[in-house]
Amino acid sequence: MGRVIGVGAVIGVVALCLFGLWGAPPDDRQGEAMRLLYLHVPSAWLAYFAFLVTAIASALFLWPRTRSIVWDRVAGASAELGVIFTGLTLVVGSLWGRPIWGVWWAWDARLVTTAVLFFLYLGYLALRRVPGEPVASGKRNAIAALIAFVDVPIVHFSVEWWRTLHQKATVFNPELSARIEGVQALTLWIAVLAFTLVYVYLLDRRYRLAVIDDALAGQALARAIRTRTGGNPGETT
Amino acid sequence: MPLVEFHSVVCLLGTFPALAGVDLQVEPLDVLLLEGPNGAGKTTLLRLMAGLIPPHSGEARVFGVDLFKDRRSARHRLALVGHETYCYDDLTVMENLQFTFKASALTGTGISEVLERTGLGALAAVRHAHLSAGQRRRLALANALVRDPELLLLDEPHAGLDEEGRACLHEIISSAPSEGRTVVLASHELELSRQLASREVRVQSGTIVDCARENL
Amino acid sequence: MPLVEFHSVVCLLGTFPALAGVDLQVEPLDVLLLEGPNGAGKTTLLRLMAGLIPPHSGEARVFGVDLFKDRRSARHRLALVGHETYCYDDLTVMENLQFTFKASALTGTGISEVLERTGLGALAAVRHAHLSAGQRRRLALANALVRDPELLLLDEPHAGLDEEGRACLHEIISSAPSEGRTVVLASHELELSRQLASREVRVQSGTIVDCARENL
Amino acid sequence: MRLWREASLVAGKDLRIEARSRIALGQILPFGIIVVILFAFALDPDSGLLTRVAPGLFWVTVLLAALLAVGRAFAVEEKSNARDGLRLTGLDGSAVFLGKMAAIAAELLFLEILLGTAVVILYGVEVNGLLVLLAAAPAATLGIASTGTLYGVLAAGLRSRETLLPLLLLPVLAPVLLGATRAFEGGLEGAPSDAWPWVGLLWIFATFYTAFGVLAFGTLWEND
Amino acid sequence: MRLWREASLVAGKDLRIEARSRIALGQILPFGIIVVILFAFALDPDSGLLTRVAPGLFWVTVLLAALLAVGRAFAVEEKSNARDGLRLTGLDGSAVFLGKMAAIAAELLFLEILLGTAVVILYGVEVNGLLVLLAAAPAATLGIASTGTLYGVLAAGLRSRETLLPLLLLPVLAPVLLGATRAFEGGLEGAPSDAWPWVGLLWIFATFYTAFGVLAFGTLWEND
Ligand code: HEM
Ligand SMILES: Nc1ncnc2c1ncn2[C@@H]1O[C@H](COP(=O)(O)OP(=O)(O)OP(=O)(O)O)[C@@H](O)[C@H]1O
Ligand SMILES: Nc1ncnc2c1ncn2[C@@H]1O[C@H](COP(=O)(O)OP(=O)(O)OP(=O)(O)O)[C@@H](O)[C@H]1O
Ligand SMILES: [Mg+2]
Ligand SMILES: [Mg+2]
Repeated sequence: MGRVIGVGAVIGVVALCLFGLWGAPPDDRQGEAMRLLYLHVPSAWLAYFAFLVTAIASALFLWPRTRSIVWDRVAGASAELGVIFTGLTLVVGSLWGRPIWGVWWAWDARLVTTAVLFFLYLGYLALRRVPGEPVASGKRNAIAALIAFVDVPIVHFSVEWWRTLHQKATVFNPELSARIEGVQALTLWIAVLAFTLVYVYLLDRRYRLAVIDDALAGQALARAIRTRTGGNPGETT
Repeated sequence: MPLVEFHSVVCLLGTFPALAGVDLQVEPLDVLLLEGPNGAGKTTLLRLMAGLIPPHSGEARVFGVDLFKDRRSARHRLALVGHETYCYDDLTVMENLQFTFKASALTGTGISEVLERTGLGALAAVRHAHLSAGQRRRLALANALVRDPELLLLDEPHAGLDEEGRACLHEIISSAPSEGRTVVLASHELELSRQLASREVRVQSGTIVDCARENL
Repeated sequence: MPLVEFHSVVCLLGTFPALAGVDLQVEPLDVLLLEGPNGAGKTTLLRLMAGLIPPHSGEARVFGVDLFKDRRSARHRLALVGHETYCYDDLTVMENLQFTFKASALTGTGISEVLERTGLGALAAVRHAHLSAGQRRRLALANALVRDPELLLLDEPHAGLDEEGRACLHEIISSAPSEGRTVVLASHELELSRQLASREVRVQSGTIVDCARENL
Repeated sequence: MRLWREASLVAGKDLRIEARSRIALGQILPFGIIVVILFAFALDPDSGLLTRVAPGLFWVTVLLAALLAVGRAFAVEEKSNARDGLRLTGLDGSAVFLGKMAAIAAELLFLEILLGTAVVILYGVEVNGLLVLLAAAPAATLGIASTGTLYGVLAAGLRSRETLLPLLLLPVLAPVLLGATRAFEGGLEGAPSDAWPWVGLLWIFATFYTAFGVLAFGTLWEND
Repeated sequence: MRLWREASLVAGKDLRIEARSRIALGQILPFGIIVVILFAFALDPDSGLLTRVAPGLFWVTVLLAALLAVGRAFAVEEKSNARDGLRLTGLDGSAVFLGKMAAIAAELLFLEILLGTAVVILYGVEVNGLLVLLAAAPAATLGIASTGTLYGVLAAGLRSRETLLPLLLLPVLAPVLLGATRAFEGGLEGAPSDAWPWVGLLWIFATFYTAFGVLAFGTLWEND
């Protein structure tokens, strides 16, 4: 299954390159720079999605009946990917801003809230690194993730709430009518699909890595217990 | 029903198994002495009983409450005297005791009696920050007693106490059964403690080596 | 010449006269035991000898240096084991000892020998933050010994030590005279300490009540 | 009922410690005033700029002061391990949250009044829509206090509390900072219609985080 | 000779603790970046204002980060009363001063480089006179580190260190803030002749406080 998704992801990325670089026509106003859209927008959306997954997994972890280490791992893995996608959004947006707005960065609500989102989840990942007993630290992480998620809708609606340099929602706007058409729209959807596949693939990988990490930690613990009860008065850490 | 029931309990501090499979039962009105070398896990065991740290695996019940599910609801029935006082530097001895008393939702004249018993009467108006080492130890004891616990956990209560203080402590522990209190006592003062204990177990390398020594 | 010479020394903590006129002399190679009730002023007296706090009035000399004029220059000849370890949480036992060693401008193989003597060998690579109460006490002792002081000030070194630790301590104190070390020891473990002490004085309410008890 | 009693007990204790150590009055307030002066210094005041940015600077300063106040509120619990003692009393986590939050909010409100006066005097600000300010400030304060308490306990007990706290707290409070600034700008310019939506946002934020704190604090409080 | 050996011992210890706990890198730096972002946001950026005030904001941020770093440098000494241990070793007060100061300065310089890069990118600043900046920054850093260490020890051991420190430190550092800001403004505008006198002032300040620290620290360090 993981392999299938991996192959799909590779195909998606190749298709995205073909369409993004040659298939889709340049924009009337922005010219070639507009092609950055096919990286910028899907990475932003996947960042949202990754954080949503983190939030849902965290809620499931907090809910006693569904509590399972699985959800903590998913939350962590997804948040890492979310941070990467947010970082990509920032970098690509910044690269895009240079030709279009003439600056790398502007103090625009969308940009700032996105940067805040980035740091918020960096903080969350820093918190996750603090060691602790699994359930206890899992709950702590989950609460931090739920708090952090509040920023996601703020990022999305920032263009509606503030007067921004950044353009308003073209696809998921309040009227829910997309203002992008033709090959450009098709390319965008291909991009979104490719990014989603990449996300799912990496999530799966990262999750397995977490499982292996935990198994290793379990083995290390068993060894530690053996050395401890083996009459070794000191400790080995 | 035993007050404390531990079966192969493992407890981690960081990644270190400070308790590596502990089996222990404490029956009501026991005075149990925990002895063992430095770093054996006595403090960890007491903090675990008090619900301050979570167990990692095994079975752990205090007052019949499973510590894996709920580390809070048994707490109002027990008190812990740890290595530190759990008091606020800027409050006086009296204010600290009053806060504990009210926070435990108690009423009555418990405080003055406890001050008497721990020999802190003269220090009621002194701020915690100004107390000497032994005075702090007494305050830690008072702060536990004021809650009138059914289970009293004492972690090296002798350390730093003068003779008078030890006498107070002796009185408190020896009258515990008649007051309906169960005591678990970790101590390196074996001569003094053995006089008081009804049972003694040895903690070593995170496990319990039962000496099955029974007093009385 | 006595190593420590105090004449009617008064020492204030805040506005409280923790020492209210102390007369005391410590001769070279003495093992002096300070005993007395909690809050008597033993800790204050030891910290004063180490030059950590200033005297208020009277006459105070350590190694012949007047503490009113200079509290620093006698320090490299003495070491204090206080209630706390004086160590850094993020450094290991070994690193902490090495720092003290180098900061005291010493060279040689002192550290491994001291680790041996205090039974800390197995813990050399453990961070200070992770030590248990008794392990910290040993580290505090090691941290003082590593400086190879002529005058060793011990503030309740027994507290929290297990039997093995007490044996180490016993060995260290009893071999002090032969190593050219003078010891001042404040302790509530009177039985253990009296075996070691060559002289004993009682501290009470900030003054010294000399018992003039001479061992040996 | 019990919740209120316990919360007021905790708040009372914190305020008594504060009254005795005089940290907020004696140190955080002067800190705030110095920061306000430094800003003025750094911004080179000749251009009438200061009046324009006064609301933003005021709230940034409040935020920095809040960091100190929250840090202090949890430093108090760390000394002598008082936190463990508090947990042992069996107090409800929600009560501890509400109590500590109330104490911090009280200190901050007090601070804002004095700091606000200082800003008005130093930056030469004219106050027009006082009503908006009076509606916005408590909401922002509650928002800051509730998130501060929540994150304070998240970071508490961790060795690096002092420095981790700002890192966690500031991003979450960005909306409060923005809302409060805009509300104050509207209020000062006498254009309350611009300001009221922001006041609403601030109250929503405060309510949300307080409720969330009441629910979540217990869990965090118990963790090691 | 001995002074340098001892100072480097102290600096080495502090940097090793820092390397192990990763406070400066992992937390103070993100804190600084967040403050930079918050400032920009609070100042409502559409007017090209930011580029103008960037030097001031940069240095205010460095100052706030320095407060954290100094606080941390002395918090380390407070735990387990390590400060008394350090005094007992008989280390020279001047050596302790130089060592701690060097460690703080090293951390701050590192921070300034990263933070400066962030400001250049985020505020869209154009750097013209790099030489001036390179001359001004170390001077300002040494000034901040030396006064920080000096006041850090003044506040250390007092119960309320965390909150007292900013109060003591910020007023003294106002000249540094002013000088560094003006020097950077000059440097950025490519008008170095305006900037050099300020750079000189910074170096004078740094030299003065370092010398003063070396002389005075011993006394402060010994007091209780
Ligand atoms: C650092 C700079 C930038 C950042 C942080 C940023 C951030 C974002 C984010 C987070 C989204 C997702 C919005 C949502 O769907 O809720 C987004 C979408 C978008 N961005 Fe940017 N952006 C940046 C620069 C730019 C530039 C320079 C342009 C083009 C001129 C641009 C054009 C777009 C477009 C067209 C969308 C899709 C809008 C929609 O369909 O809703 N962005 N950006
Ligand atoms: N975070 C940690 N990482 C690794 N080891 C730890 C950690 N915390 C504690 N330890 C170790 O776990 C053990 C815990 O000991 P504990 O404090 O329970 O001992 P104790 O029996 O109370 O000893 P003492 O008699 O000295 O008080 C010690 O050996 C200590 O070194
Ligand atoms: N700042 C202060 N203000 C008032 N009194 C103080 C202050 N600091 C300490 N004290 C008092 O001074 C005395 C100092 O006692 P010290 O710590 O020297 O006693 P000790 O003999 O070591 O006692 P213990 O055996 O309990 O360790 C105590 O009675 C304490 O209450
Ligand atoms: Mg212990
Ligand atoms: Mg003492």
